[in-house]
Amino acid sequence: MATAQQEAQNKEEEFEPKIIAFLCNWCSYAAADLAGSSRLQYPSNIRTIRIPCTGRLNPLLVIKALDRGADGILVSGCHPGDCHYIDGNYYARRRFTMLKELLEFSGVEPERLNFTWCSAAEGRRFAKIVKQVVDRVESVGPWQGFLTEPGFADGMEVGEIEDGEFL
Amino acid sequence: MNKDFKQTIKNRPGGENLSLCYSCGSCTATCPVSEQVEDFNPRLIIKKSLLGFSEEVLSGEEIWQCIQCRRCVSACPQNVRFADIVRVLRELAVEEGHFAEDLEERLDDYDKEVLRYRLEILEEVLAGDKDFEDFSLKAGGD
Amino acid sequence: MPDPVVVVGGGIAGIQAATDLAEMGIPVYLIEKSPSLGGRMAQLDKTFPTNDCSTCILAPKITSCYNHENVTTYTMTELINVEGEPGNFRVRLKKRPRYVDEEKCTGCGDCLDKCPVSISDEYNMGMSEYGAIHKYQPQAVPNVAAIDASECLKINEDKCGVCEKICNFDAIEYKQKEKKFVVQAASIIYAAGYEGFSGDLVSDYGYKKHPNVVTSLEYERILNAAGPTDGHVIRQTDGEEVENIAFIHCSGSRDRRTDKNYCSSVCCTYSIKHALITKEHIKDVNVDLYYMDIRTFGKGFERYYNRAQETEGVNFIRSRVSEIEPGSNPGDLKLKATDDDNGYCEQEYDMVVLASGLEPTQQVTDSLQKLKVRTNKYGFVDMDEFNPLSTSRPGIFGCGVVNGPRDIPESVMDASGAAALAGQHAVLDVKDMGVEAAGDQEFRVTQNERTRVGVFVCHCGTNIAGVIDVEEVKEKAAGIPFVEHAEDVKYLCSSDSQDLIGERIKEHNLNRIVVASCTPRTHEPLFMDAIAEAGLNPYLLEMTNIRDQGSWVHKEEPEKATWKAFELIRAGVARVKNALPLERGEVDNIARALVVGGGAAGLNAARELANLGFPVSLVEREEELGGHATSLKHSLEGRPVKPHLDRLIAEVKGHELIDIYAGHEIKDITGFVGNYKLELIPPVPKEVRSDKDLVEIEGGVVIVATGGQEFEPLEYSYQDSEQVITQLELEEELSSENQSLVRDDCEEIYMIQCVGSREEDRPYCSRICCSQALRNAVHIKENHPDKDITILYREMRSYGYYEDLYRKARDLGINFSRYEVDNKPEVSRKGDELTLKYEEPLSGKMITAKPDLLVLAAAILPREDNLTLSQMLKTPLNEDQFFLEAHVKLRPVDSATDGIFLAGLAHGPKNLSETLAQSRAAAGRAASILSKEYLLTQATVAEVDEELCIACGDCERVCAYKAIEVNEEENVAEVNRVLCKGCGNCTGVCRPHAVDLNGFLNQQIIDEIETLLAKDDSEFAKTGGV
Amino acid sequence: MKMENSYKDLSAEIKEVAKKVLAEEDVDQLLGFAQGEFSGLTEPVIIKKAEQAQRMVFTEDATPMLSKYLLEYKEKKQAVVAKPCDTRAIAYYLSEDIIDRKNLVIIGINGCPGLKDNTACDECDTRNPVISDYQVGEEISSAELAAELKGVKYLLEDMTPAERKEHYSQEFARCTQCYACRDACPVCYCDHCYVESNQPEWVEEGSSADKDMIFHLMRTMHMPGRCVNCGACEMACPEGIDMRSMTTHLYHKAEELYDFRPGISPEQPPLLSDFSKEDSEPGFL
Repeated sequence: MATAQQEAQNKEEEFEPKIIAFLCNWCSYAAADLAGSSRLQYPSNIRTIRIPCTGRLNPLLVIKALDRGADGILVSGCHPGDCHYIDGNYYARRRFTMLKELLEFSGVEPERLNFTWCSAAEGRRFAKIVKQVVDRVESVGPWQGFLTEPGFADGMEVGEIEDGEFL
Repeated sequence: MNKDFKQTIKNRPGGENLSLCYSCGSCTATCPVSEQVEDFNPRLIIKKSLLGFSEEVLSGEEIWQCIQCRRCVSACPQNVRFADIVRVLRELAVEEGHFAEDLEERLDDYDKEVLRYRLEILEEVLAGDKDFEDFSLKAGGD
Repeated sequence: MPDPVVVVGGGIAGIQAATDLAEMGIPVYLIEKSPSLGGRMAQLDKTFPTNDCSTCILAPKITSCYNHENVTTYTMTELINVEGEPGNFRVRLKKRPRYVDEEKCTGCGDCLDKCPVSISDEYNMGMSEYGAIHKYQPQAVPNVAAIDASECLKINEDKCGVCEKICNFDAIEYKQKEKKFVVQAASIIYAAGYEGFSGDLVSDYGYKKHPNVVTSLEYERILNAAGPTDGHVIRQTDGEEVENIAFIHCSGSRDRRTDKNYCSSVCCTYSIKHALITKEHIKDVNVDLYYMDIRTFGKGFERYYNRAQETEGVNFIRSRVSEIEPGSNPGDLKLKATDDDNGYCEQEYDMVVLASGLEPTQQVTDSLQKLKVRTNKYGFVDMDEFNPLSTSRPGIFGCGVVNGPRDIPESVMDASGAAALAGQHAVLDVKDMGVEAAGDQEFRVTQNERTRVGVFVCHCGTNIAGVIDVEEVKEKAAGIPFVEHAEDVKYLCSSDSQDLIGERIKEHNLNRIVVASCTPRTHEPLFMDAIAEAGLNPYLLEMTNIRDQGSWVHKEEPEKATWKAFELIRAGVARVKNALPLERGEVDNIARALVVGGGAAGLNAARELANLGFPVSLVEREEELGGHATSLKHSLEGRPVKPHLDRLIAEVKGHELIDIYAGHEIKDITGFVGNYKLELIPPVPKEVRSDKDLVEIEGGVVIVATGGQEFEPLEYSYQDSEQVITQLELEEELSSENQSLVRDDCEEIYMIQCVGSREEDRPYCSRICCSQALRNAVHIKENHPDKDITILYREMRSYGYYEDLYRKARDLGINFSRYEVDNKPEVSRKGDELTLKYEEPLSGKMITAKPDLLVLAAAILPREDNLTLSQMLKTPLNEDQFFLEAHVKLRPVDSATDGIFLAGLAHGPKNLSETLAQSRAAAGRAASILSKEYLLTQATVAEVDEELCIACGDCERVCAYKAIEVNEEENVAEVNRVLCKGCGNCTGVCRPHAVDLNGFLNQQIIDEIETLLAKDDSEFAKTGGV
Repeated sequence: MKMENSYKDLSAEIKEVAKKVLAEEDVDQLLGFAQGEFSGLTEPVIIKKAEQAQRMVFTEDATPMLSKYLLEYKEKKQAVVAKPCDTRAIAYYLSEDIIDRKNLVIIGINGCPGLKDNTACDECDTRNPVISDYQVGEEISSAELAAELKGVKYLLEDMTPAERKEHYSQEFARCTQCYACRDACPVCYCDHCYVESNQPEWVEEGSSADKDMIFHLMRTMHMPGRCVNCGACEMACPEGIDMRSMTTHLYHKAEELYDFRPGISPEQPPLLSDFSKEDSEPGFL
């Protein structure tokens, strides 16, 4: 029991990143299952959300996940050309590229935004990817939000408004 | 160009399968002579015969270089039997007087050369550096 | 209910045949000799020419076939014999003991790693090992273990028995005996597949002697990420990554010495695939292909070949390899070959792959003979080219490689075609066939109820409970908002647990269910049925995967795994609380086929459908039926075409279920699967024609069989000389009485191949020209031995049995010379004297001839009006303007648009026999739709909120299925529920978020995200773990 | 000193063309700018009679995007005085087929001199109309344009991500989610905006700076392949927040990665409902 408490305490200190993984039903989710049936071990930090196709994933959902405090994101679909729905992942690729550009531009560390492909036969690759993603996220530490000091405007802005020309 | 050349060969015992050749090159690839003598190319000899270049084939030296080991015969996926075709070509060469005086002695030299090569192999084998497997000489024919 | 059909063989061909029949509403017994379905295709890594992942495309097909209500699968079962006659066969079967109870085993795999014995892994071609008790493959369907009796200690020496001790389902039955049983069947489809063979017997390739010489099937496993080397291309001898690799084509094929003179048809293209994928795996690897003729004759294969050659830097060497010897370094291999210029050459490699050919197993050939089915000299089914897929025994049909060398799409075509034929014996009563209408079952109305979630957590024996503290998870789950009832169960998948779920639903009046167990990919249908049984809408279920993606992958972190399981359940509750009761819509389906085109393809498709009992409307633009086939003298096997064509036309004309609209042009096509409408222009002269003359016909499906056309050559003096004709013209010539062109004074005949094909502006192979030229040449030579015939070709593509025709032609003394595309023969004409000059590449000789007749193998072109037709049908063409199939491998006769099927030259070049086979396939596929009284839409389809939609058209642009379109009048996007596949691509792109995807609503996903990231874990984190 | 047309010349030309259009084309109305009678400011006006055209002007304060006003009266046949950026917005409408070309008479401004205080104008890469029926002013040659753009950096381009994060933390602290940026944007024209939706609630209530940031990030993700970089959003912001930097960044990325510039032709399919199999995968695993 003591050890249990010990563990529990350590748990508070050490950083356990929370990673939201959006996996397409046909390839990447299947790969995750294969990793399981092959008993490959990977960190327990990912929380999978099953979607029919990466094309389903509206970029706003990723922003939402970060807003709610996800330390990292993983989006994985069928390899380009393998999409169960013909070409959904090609569209997704553009959306995510734009999303990644925007978020990184505004200061989100690239390590938190992980997009990749994984086929139903690549259980090993899936396990590898999860490890890799967890490492990447750990390397940049806990996610503190999009802003350095979220909260209400403090006094100093008032001055700015005064000498702004828009009044 | 001699259109009937192909047929002439096919009419002789041993030449029957000439036209079955689809030029895969197995004969040349397995031929110990080709391995040593650069211009000796059974695939090419057959092709030329099929095209009807009788003059060139019969007057040439190549047809006399074959040592009749018959590896080509066992290697051929279409049972063309080059070794036998060569014999037919030799007959025709003689009949058509392509057997020049000096050819005999040149062939002698050539045979000696082949003999030397064979002894060489034998020595290597006896010396234990290699065994026959490495030369994988095997009887051909079917 | 129609009579059942037995399908022998659970490979891709058997699976396709079974699925098509089942979809027609016919009960199917699917017989597979190995422990799981999938056959050869399941062993492949990728598939040509798209390099699709084989498992990815096959697995869903296997599962849906195995789960189909009309399919009964018998694994480890073989066919002993067959008595009776078509319509009433008695099929005797033998089921080998599996020593594992298929009902009880859940595939948990506990036993697998405990088995002390290790035997070579058949699935991995013996390159790895598994226990005496094992699963044939990781993703085995059925997902059940099997014991190899010959190796099992318990069975042989009554020792061990550890698997029995470990199994929590007491599924192990060492005492199991072989079962013999009989099933009644209307007809039988034989799809037993093939073995790969290497030419090792005859060519000195040292397979088995040199460990680094592998066969192509072994290489598939080596390339595969789930294979023995995890997809690393390394040598067995030293585990070194390969830097220099050779592929040997025709290893055993096209070889008289193996008694397999035929061409295996697939090796060229799969070797190119291997080359390309090897290049993907290893940067700057050197890849050499040794070949005799490159036979990339299939649809899209030539482009694949060009890509390998031109952009991927694969080296092609035109030579057979005579032998493989040990190389200078241990493990290396020395190849002896011939190169074009210098004759003998030798080259060393790290690894050599033998492109082994396709042959029927002796076992298959024997059992065919036992079935009194005539086999040909190669042991394949002996098939009448005018009646493909039928065997010599009525009521028994062959599909896949048992019919001869074939690739996957051809096998799939065979399968659907065989289904169309087999179905005709099953006496369908068209109306009561097919899936019964949806919504028969009334579900409880839950809309206005308070949300009451029931959570069921599965132990899966120790699979989950061994790592995750299931009781704790259950307790915590009970505390989650909205949760009315939480319970943990040892095995949720067992049938009594299903009942238990039902009872609890009634007891607690639950209206949402969360099942925390294994993967929804395999078990969702099971639990959906379970709650539907209890009167709850099956879409009010959420599954959370705490085994495959929980306990199995976090063995070392039980506490975290437990916590994760709880979080997933909590998120599942959040997600399911907003789930809507969904229903599959019903759409009326017009039980009539519309066949466009009255050539061989259209006629045959119409006949088969009518014979199945479906009314058909056949549209032909010409007054006469028959199409191109009318100008063919003889088939490629040399048999007259006319009698067979006449019989076909007579049958169609005489069939009471077929209406013929000859001389009718298509004006417009509207509608979608289930109800297409064709507007026809009757053969009324323009001036007198009025709109009321227009004919309108309706049907549930459309079969496109509009044929192709022959290329009109511009080169080789075709335009300005009588003596230069095309192969098709030659055929007409030969069929006409006065054969003016092949008169006696016509002594020298030349034929030039690839005229207009395989060129820059037409980079595809016309497929039939080589065999056609051979056939015509042989025909002439046999009747006029004196004539001197020469065929100038680039690659001789006499695939399959046509290789025998090639050999025969050579035997008859027909001359063959190659030419290079960048150095074409030159033809000039003085008066009526033709002069032909060409360079023979091997000898480098310039050869001049004065042919009396020059026959050109003109390319097969797509019809010019393909584009207009495709626009009317809203289904795309490929880059060569032939109709594009929905999937090159697994849906070769379906167009990209539901309910539209393709047959014959409209789909791509193919010969008469292949056309007949494909049109039967089209009929089979069409029947699987026509047999349904209603078409069921998917439940999880997109839905548009008209308030929000701004009609920007993004959804319409991204939808691959034309399932959502902007209604110009209403200015909103509208979803066609029949066509929607539920991919959600529209939902992903929609700017105002007006489109949402049922089952995956934005709100649901957001709730899931928010709950997964909720922070209130304080009390739970302190405890837990095991 | 830029070498484009003077406001004076342009105003004069516009008057003339406007009269011509109102006289010759059967348009219901013409959208342009005029000197406000009382305010004296440059205001958007709807002109229906040729004689009214006399009041028309084009000044450095002609900030509003008349292209957006077009959507208000879709069903009417309208003429519009269009800055080059307006013409791009219009081309974009046409690519999405939300307005009928037959209902439009576009008076495009060549060599646009730009607007006062609009930083977007300093980066402007489209100084002549991409689509028009009438044109005023001298075209500015691509050479001149190139010369002007030489070395011009776009907004916040030079900052590091970390600096931007700091910067945005300051900026968005001032945001009041008044949606002026959205309302001013010519390519934002949904009837119901996602921010006002509460089922699902994309942007949660509460006006803390990070929620404001979410609003802007999400808004920006509606923009790739649409934003024509006109700067209207920034100009409209009562708090002077430079949120344009986000859309502008994607504007340039789309060009760099996909060679895509929004609204350069009515035919081009929108960026995100199109793809190429060869699209790059920057930073994918």
